[in-house]
Amino acid sequence: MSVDKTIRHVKALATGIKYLVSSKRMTLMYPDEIEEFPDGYRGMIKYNWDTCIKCGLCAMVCPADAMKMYISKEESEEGKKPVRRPGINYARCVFCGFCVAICPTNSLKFTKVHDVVYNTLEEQVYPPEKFREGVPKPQYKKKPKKMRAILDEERGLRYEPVE
Amino acid sequence: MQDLLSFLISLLFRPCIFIPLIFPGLTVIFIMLLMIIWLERKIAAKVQLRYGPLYVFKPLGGVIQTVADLLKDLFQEPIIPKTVDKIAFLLTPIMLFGLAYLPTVVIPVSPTFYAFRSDLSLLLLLTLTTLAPIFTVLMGWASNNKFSLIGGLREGYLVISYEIPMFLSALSMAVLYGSLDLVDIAEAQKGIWGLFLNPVAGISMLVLIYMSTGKFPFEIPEAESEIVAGAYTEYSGIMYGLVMGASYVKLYVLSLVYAILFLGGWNPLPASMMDNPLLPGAMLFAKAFILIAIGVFLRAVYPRFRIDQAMNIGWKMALPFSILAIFISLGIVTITGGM
Amino acid sequence: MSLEERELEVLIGPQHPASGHMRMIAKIDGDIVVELRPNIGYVHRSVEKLAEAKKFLQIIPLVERPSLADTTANNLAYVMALEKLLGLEAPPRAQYLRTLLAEINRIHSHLYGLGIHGVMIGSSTAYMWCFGDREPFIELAQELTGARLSYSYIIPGGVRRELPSRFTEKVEKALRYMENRMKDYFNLYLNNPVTRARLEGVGVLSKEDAIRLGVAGPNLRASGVPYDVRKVEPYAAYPDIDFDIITEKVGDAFARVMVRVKEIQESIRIIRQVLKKMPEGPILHEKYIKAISPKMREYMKETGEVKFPGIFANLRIPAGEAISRVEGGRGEVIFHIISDGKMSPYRMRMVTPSFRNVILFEHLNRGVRVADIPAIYGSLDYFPPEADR
Amino acid sequence: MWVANLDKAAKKAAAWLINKTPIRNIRDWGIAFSLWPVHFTTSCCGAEFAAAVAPKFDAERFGFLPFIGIRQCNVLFIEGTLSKKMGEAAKWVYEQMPEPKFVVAMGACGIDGGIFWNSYNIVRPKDILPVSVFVPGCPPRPEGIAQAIIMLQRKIRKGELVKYEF
Amino acid sequence: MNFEELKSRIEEGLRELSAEISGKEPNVININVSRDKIVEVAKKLKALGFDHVKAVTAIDYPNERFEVVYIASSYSNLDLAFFLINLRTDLPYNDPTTPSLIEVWPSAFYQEHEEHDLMGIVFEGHPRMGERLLLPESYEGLPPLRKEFKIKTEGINA
Repeated sequence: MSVDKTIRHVKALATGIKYLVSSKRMTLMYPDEIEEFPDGYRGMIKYNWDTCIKCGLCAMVCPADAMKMYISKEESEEGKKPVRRPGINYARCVFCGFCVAICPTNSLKFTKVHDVVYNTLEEQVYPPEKFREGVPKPQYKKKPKKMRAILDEERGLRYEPVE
Repeated sequence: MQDLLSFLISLLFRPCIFIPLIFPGLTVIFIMLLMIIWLERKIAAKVQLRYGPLYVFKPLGGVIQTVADLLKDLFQEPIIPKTVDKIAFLLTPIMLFGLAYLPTVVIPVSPTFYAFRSDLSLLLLLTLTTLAPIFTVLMGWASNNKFSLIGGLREGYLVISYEIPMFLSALSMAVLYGSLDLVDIAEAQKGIWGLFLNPVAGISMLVLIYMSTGKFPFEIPEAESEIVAGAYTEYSGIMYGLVMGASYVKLYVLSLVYAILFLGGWNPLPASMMDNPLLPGAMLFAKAFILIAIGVFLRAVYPRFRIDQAMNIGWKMALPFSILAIFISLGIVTITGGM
Repeated sequence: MSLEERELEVLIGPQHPASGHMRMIAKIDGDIVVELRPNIGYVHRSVEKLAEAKKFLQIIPLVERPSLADTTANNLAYVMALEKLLGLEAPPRAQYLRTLLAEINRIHSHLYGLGIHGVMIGSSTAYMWCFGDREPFIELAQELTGARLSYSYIIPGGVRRELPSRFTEKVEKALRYMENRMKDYFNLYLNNPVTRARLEGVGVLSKEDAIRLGVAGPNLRASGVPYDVRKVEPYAAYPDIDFDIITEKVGDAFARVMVRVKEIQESIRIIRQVLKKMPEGPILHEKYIKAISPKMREYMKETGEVKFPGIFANLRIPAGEAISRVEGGRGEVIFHIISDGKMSPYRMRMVTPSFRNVILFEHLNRGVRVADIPAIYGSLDYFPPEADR
Repeated sequence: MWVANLDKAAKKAAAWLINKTPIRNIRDWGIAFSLWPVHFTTSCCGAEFAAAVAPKFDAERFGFLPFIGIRQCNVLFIEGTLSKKMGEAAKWVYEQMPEPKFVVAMGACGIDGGIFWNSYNIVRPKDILPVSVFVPGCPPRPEGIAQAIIMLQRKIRKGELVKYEF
Repeated sequence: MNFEELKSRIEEGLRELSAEISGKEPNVININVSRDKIVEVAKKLKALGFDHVKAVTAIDYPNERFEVVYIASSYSNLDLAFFLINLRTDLPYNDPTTPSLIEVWPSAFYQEHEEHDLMGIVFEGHPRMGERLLLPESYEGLPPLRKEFKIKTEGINA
């Protein structure tokens, strides 16, 4: 075994020990702390019923056919052309945000919710009436602390509570 | 009633029962297993900038994670594939665990507390530890799975490359102390530890212990990214728990042996404390535990060697070094006229 | 015993800790691999066919999905092909923002590759470190674009979002962190004698073979071919930027790893230059800005977020043919788009670097040991969904 | 004949014992905190799955340890699109896993095909496997995976998923 | 080397092979050739320094023809690397066979195999014709990239 190799073995072990004794953890304690995303984060989508002009651009631009125009039951009258409003299917949504970007009246908005899970396929479809009620709330055991990720020269990422 | 109870307790503290059942036997092995697997994950996690098991019992850092894993293993369906050789398949995990555990009966806890003392106890111990790999090879064959087969064969190849130098390194200490009795060897290290007298043997033995128990960088027979889990691929449930535990038990036993051969066993304790086996035992255990902890820490530092490289290390480095170690021992014996 | 009887056929994957989403059929003789055939197609999702049924803008998220860890390259290459057909060029600031994202993406894509390679030769720490250190860069990209991996940031004529406030400082911090960490990477992993023993001299690809087999990306440069699309056919802001093409001579697994490591350092240099030289101006082509309603233009100014003009929903591309290429993290991405003037492409051919590197599995894994298969696989930074598309 | 009956009786007794309250609670607690997913990446969501076990999100805190062999694992994560070729493999992997076992479908593609819903080469995981938790997103954030683990743990401890029948 | 220079050099090299050469600024040169001449043209191009194939595109014009495009370029000569040679050949619709170019350009190996798998074009001389690459072994029916192969679409209304 050459001297050079021995030195490199020692260096590797020393680096390992250095990290074993230092406390440079990067972990976000997820269910107790949640990350507050920067503005413009593309999470689940909020729908404003009143400002929507039912143009259908969002459904047209949706790459995954997740956004669809549903017949709005309260507004449609019999015999007349049905009124259609957008609804979303999170089972297909790819969170590209094209629908939000194209909406001419800003009736669709991003929220920062992105950690919802479902038990069944059906509850992931949000027709307009359900879409209006807002985004689903993720389940937490107790109220989590909101943290903001701060880039750090020494530790890469650290987290600071948001007031 | 009272008499019976005290009789039972006194029975329990008899060496021939205490040693196989309590320390270094089953009870301590069990606690050690639960601790060491958790510790392995925690140490790796710490080096890797994260926490490791935690939420299972948060106040103590998830220390009972292994208990949960054990429960899961216990209640998991033990699958016996149709194509396996049933008897060999079922027998091998038990044999593996049993043979890994068996050498503990030979290990003395203090100069006066041992289950078994013989002039040849070191030889007996080394022989018993070499038996386990045979069952790993058998396991690879019985599983009737290509990855298992390769894993078994790798173990087979490795055994012959680490066993001989390990024997030689261990025996060099026997040469040094002029005895094959573990109690004598430990007692002889009252002054200087074996490691400092013959560092060549000490270092090569340490490397070979990690090699024989499949610790990094020698985790070759069960190299997960190459051959899934090697010989253990087909095992599920509690049978997998057994085979996984066996390699840790082997590490534990070899670490105890190493502590006795090179780290002075229960020394340095004053002679007055030797009457009660508790303190010497704790001393021995602490030394072994440090060795185990180093072994599991290596996971965080090293990738794994290829089998030919490991065999090269066995044959081209460890073997010459261990032969050199014997000569060093002989030299010391010649100069000092026996320890 | 005849040779055939000695050979053992081992199926590695698709459920295997180191196979990823593919199967490798290896014929082994003892510990030596006689022949290895990749069996791909496990992640074939028909991107090329789906593109013919989707509108031009809808294809942007579609082409990103195959190479999820390196989405910007695909996004940029596709949009560049569209822009060639449309005959327009994005404004300079948008070009710089594209470059910025591409380089941030290159860093975390390379870290992804290094991490996967680490775990393939058994170093779980290398994996965890690389994946941990991806996070600051993902955090940056998320702040710039709004998503962790699938950015869909580049659109015809520009980009979707203005630089966030105080972004330069944050980038500088992440870059310094990465530079500091590199020393520990070398100490613990790259200079580790075990790593060296596993990688040096393994899977050597000669320069001639690399050229003959049409290999792409870092794997090509590791064999000593100084080919980089960023220099050969500069796009985005690369013409104004000073950087070197990283090459290694040996062409073994370790050289491929070192090319990635050095490219990370080079990307750090590029990012610093990009942020320094970032010009002022609009981030979307004026033709599209004009098509947006005045109210939304106000909103765009306030938030820095680009609203799409209504014509984007049914964007028509003039008939014609365009080929675009981009140097992504894993190598050269090529889009060959044939448009017949309708709302969807007539034919879209997407050639990803991983698909061009599949051929290396057969070529490099001859006569090596079983344990070298993951070492070689990892060093190629091969991402099966990208190859299968 | 006798042996067969004995066999059956023993199995019944075992089932009764395992399903008895204290044992059952301990059992469910153990399983809930020892979820070992199979190393089976079906598609590109594997990138985020890998990020979920990496330092920032560290799923190992929940006792979630990606493990090597199929025989030792109890969770199958469908990480994204399931192509037809991979679908066969997924079914096969699921059959090889020991009971009790759970399936989580991850990503829009794993639920309803996502952006690839009309591809000719995909299958929907819920058509071939008993999926118990769906994680939307493309790809889901690692937090989503953590939520899925928590949901799975909650379901297991409620006794909804683990059933021993002989 | 500039565009015109390269174009004239290629024209010179391929004079006897009745290839139609046209250019598209700044860096694309189209060479149309019949399928019986394609191997020779490829050999000539390789001799000129175009040493690898970046992409093989097959295009389906229903009931009319198939077109196979080899996009070749150079790694060994970095002056040429800027240029992309599109070597094109038309195949009749009822007989989509063409000689394989893997002898000249081994880099086309998997690309040709893929076009065979998904478009149903037969490359004569390729050792893996008839095997599947991306599609499952059990796949039967029309090659999916053909225009006749329709996939489901949904409108914007639910």
